Amino acid sequence: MDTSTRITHLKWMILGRALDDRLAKLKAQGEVPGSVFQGRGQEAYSAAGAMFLKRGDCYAPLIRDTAGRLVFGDFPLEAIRTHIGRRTGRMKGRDGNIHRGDPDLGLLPMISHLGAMISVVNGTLLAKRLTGRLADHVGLVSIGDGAMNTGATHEALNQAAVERLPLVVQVADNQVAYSTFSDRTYACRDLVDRAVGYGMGSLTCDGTDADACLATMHEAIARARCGEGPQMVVAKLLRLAGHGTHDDAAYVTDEMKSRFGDCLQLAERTLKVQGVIDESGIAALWDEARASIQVAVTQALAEPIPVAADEDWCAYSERNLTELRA
Amino acid sequence: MDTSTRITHLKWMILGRALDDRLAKLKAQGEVPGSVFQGRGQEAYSAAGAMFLKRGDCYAPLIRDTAGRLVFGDFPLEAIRTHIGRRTGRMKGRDGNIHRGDPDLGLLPMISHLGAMISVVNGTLLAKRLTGRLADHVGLVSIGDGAMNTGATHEALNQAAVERLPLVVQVADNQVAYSTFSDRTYACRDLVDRAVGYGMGSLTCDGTDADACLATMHEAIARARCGEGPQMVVAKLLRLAGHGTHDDAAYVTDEMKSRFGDCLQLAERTLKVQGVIDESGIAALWDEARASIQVAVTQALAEPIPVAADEDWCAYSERNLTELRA
Amino acid sequence: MKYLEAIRLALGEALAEDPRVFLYGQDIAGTFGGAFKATKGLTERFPGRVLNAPISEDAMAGLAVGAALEGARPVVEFQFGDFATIAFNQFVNHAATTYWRTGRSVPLVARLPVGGTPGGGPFHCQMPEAWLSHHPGLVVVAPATVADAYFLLKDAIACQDPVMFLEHKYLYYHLEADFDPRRAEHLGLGRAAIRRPGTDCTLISYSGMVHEALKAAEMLSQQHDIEVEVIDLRCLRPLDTETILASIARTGRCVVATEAWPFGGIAAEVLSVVASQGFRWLDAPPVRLCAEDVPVPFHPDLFAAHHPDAERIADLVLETVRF
Amino acid sequence: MKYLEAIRLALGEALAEDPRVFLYGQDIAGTFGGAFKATKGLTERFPGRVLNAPISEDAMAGLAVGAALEGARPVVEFQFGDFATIAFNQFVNHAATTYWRTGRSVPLVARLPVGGTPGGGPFHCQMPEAWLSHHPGLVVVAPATVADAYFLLKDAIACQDPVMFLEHKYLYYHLEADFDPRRAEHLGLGRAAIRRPGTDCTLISYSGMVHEALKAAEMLSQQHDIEVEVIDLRCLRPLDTETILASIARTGRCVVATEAWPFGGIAAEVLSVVASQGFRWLDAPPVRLCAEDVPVPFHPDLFAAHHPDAERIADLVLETVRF
Ligand SMILES: Cc1ncc(C[n+]2csc(CCOP(=O)(O)OP(=O)(O)O)c2C)c(N)n1
Ligand SMILES: Cc1ncc(C[n+]2csc(CCOP(=O)(O)OP(=O)(O)O)c2C)c(N)n1
Ligand SMILES: [Mg+2]
Ligand SMILES: [Mg+2]
Repeated sequence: MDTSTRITHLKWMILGRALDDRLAKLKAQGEVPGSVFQGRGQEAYSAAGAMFLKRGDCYAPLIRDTAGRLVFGDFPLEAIRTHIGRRTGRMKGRDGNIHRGDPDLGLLPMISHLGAMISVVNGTLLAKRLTGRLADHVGLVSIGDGAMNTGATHEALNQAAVERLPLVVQVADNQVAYSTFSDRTYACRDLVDRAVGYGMGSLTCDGTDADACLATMHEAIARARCGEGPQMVVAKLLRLAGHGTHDDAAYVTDEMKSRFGDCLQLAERTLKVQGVIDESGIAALWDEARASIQVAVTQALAEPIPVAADEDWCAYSERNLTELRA
Repeated sequence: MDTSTRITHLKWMILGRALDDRLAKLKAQGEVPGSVFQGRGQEAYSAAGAMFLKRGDCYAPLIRDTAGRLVFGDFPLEAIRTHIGRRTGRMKGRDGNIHRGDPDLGLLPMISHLGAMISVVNGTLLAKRLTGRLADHVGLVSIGDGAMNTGATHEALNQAAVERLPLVVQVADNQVAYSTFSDRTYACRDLVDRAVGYGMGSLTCDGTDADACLATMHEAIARARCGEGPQMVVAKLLRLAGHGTHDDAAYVTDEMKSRFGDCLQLAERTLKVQGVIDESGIAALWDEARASIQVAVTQALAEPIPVAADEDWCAYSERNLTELRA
Repeated sequence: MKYLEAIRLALGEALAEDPRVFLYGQDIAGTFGGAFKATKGLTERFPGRVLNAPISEDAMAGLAVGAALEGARPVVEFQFGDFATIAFNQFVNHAATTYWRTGRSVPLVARLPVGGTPGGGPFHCQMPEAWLSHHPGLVVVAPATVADAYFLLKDAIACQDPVMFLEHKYLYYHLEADFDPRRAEHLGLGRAAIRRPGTDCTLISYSGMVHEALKAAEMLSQQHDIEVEVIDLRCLRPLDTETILASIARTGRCVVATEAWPFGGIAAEVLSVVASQGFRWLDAPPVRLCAEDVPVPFHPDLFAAHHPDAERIADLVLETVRF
Repeated sequence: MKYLEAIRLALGEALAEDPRVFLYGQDIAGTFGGAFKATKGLTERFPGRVLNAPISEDAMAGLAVGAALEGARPVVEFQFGDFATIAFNQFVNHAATTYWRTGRSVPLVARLPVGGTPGGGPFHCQMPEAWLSHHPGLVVVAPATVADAYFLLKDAIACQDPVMFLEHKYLYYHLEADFDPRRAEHLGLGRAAIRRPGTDCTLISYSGMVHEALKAAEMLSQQHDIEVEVIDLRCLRPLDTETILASIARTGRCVVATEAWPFGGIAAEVLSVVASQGFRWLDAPPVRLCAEDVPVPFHPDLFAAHHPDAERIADLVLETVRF
């Protein structure tokens, strides 16, 4: 990858990490009503996927994709608003934290049921194809090792393969599903072994190696764009945080920790060693990230909360349908 | 396989075919209220699986397993009763046709939702293991090419692999799911390519070749019995009937028909050519099968139908729970 | 025209009128045209817009959500409504919540063949409306007539919100009516219809059971001079409580007859509305007649006893009128 | 003892008393002991009998059906009741139908953490009882007290039929009571409890909402001299209509308060029973107060407005009493 892509990648990783850290702090400060989930250790992989998307593509991130979301068009203010439940922003305090999204942007707002987003991405792609707007657009969907075992995931991956949709499924095998280790989650050698069973292309990479993530996601998305059908990418890495901030992850063993580095520290070191950026350049990225987040925090905290009396408590968009209710 | 096993296999195939034919005739005669599904063309494979089961094993057949069911302990009278809805027999006219089963025997009564039986077989195996009764018992479950794509199937196959249960999943890839050809059902080269993604052992065979079916199912079940974990067997064959008797299967092309023989005709020919059995021996098997079925038909038709006034219309087994209902 | 033909007509017109519409479901494409033949002939007329789905109900529903978000108008056929259990999550947690959570509508239609036929048994006869209508956000429609099969399906496809469209399997071939779509009158989505006016009792039903209700009303009129007002709900969610309550205000009595199980079903919802909002008008207890509270039986005799019929409906109305 | 501790105690005792019992669910094993810690310490005490499941709710439920058929007593934990949508099919079409279809019982227990907590949002706060109780065959239980959390869970595990055991997440840590299992009295499965006797109005609820109902009753007694009879349903399916109707016969008035959505919910079922079978005793319309009819909101202020509380319950009772 060229230097500017690598530096941009680092910038997004840093912004993702800084935002997650700030959200955790807001949680500790009592500002966040719900949970805070972090992508710590997964920023390189997450950001790399979204970096090769373009306007008109569709992206369905999950709980560890703060970085990827930011790349695709989410921004710190929206992330913070949604966590602290302001009525500004897309979700208006009705839904929170990682459920945010913007369908107009192609950024799908996830539901919690794991695996449910994949077939929805399929639907956006099929609709584009049927109405002649597919061109070389793709859909990218994120999934964890645990969620690979839901029925929804299976049905959707097979569906994408049968329809030969330009779907890229980005699997983050981070060794755990909440507290459950992979050996209680799947019994195959590597989750990438599932690709052949769907008739999908496949790629793997070291999820802690930023350059490998960039190259691999670039390749996968390029393949999907040029009509090679759905692609599965599997990266191994380690979740470097609790499942949420409420979880101390005491179950993660030292042995596991010894096997995986922090993608962000590794990337900073590599880029420094290679002379791509120096210490002060990195410090500037951090300062910039923190500063922009601080601005967003200040603004978000000042924004109004939702007011129950203003709600019309109606789940239908066709208002005429509800007028009949007595 | 030894001669007697091969002849026994042929006997069950013939009984299965004859029973299916008789059920279709009963349907044409207006005796069967619901649908009749047939295993025509799949008898060799179906019977072969059940032949290597023993008392205490668990078997979950599907709609094309008339032959396998008979091997495992279903009998023509029960099959006919259930189709024509007599109150005798296990289902008492409450449920019909291929939904019959006998949990006391380990013969699970299927529900219609495809894929739902696999995790249930897992449950019987796990329960046996936890209570120290597993020994070398196995579970055998039947599934079609279409049903391989349900979420239920995926979750259950992965579950069996994670628990390393002695499950054998017998996949009949009969080229169609109702009217839908395999290319709209899956996109992998062969469904057996899914085994590696679960971390299961796998085997394939020509589902029209009786001897191959015997050898392959024998091997798969032996592996499961001796602790090698779950096994997937995939056979290619063709459904030689409509989806049910209501379906003329006009969509099945001549090309498809030209690629697959009738397992039963093939078996008869092979055994004759090899001198294992002669024409009259085969005729005797058919006569015996038809005679036993005729006895069963006569008896079943004479049996009483359910009487609505005798029903207590209660879905709970704990009767005290319902006494409270006003 | 038969009920099934009205559905096919509506699908064909929707495909012709709106390029955003496409059909997706098991075995619906090609010359086969679906388990019940609702889409027969449509693949030839609209190539590439009638697609066979794998046996993957969750993914079928999910795909429809995504396509709807992308501006298409997906119409998904389930082979039997009983299999919508597999898609339950996508329907109630995804399709139903997206508008409220994000402000974006999800205009999809799921066509569900429902209801009992003798010999269908426990897994091919169910009525899924109770569990599709509890969560807020889904429109649930259940046409009882040929005209409604046509008009309500067109309305459903035009609706911005996700619609569960319940087609009664028994009516597919057994219900036939003279019907000219350009002439027939039609009530919109969300409105109940008074199928027969009356003054002595309000009898509420929907889907296949409407025809038993009408038979019961005719019997009562002939044999007992009792004039029953028969309401066909048409749309179960939202419920047209206005029409229901106005009728109760006139008759003072209410019987609800459905083919579904009683517990927490549409009948329970109607009775609650009637009891809580129509109490002052009631001259007798509002009551329901539903299916027996066990799975749908296979044998036709048990099936017949399991389902309400005109006679038993008439008995209950009589009891209510004589209260 | 806390509500959660009562559940843990019951699980531990069941494991100790009956070798057929085992636990299966996501993240329940080891030192972690489950998302809510209900199984903490049990793996150490009962090695091999507390098993982590993959994220596969359908297969979790299916495995329980099979294990129950094989003579075991599976207790399956769902991480959130909201995810039981994925297992819906195995519950209602497999667990619930097997006894009626085959004569073989399916004694499984599914533990479902349900109900709202501020900030939980649309997918971690739902009440699933409406769609788990419509199909015949499941027992649905919703303990509101520490003693019931213990006794009903023991009863559920002993029950021959499949039991959906709804544990209120908010009560896990917020409800605490002096409780000695050897001394406490206990009503069996299927019976409602009168938590506070009264003569002016019957107020019916279950699960977390019972505590708001009791608060409302206290307020009404103090401020208005109105004595409300508070019924805790405990068991939603089957419903103890006897206790409900006997109370209505005494008070002549009925209010139902639940945390669930209104349409076709338990409140609708209770109102139908009361209206159809208790009509002669009613002096006022029987009414319900349920959650607002949209997904459960994330923000605590919206959440508070979405859920009924003691004040609003009291207002509705007052209106009913003054009718
Ligand atoms: C269907 C379903 N079941 C359970 C959960 C609860 N849950 C939320 S995250 C999680 C673990 C997910 O693990 P994985 O897919 O590996 O993603 P990771 O958290 O490791 O990124 C679980 C069990 C859920 N959201 N959906
Ligand atoms: C979940 C579900 N969806 C749809 C159906 C309706 N259905 C019954 S059999 C069948 C085709 C099955 O195809 P396959 O699995 O290949 O088995 P085969 O009939 O070829 O033996 C379908 C779609 C069903 N039973 N279950
Ligand atoms: Mg993980
Ligand atoms: Mg097939």
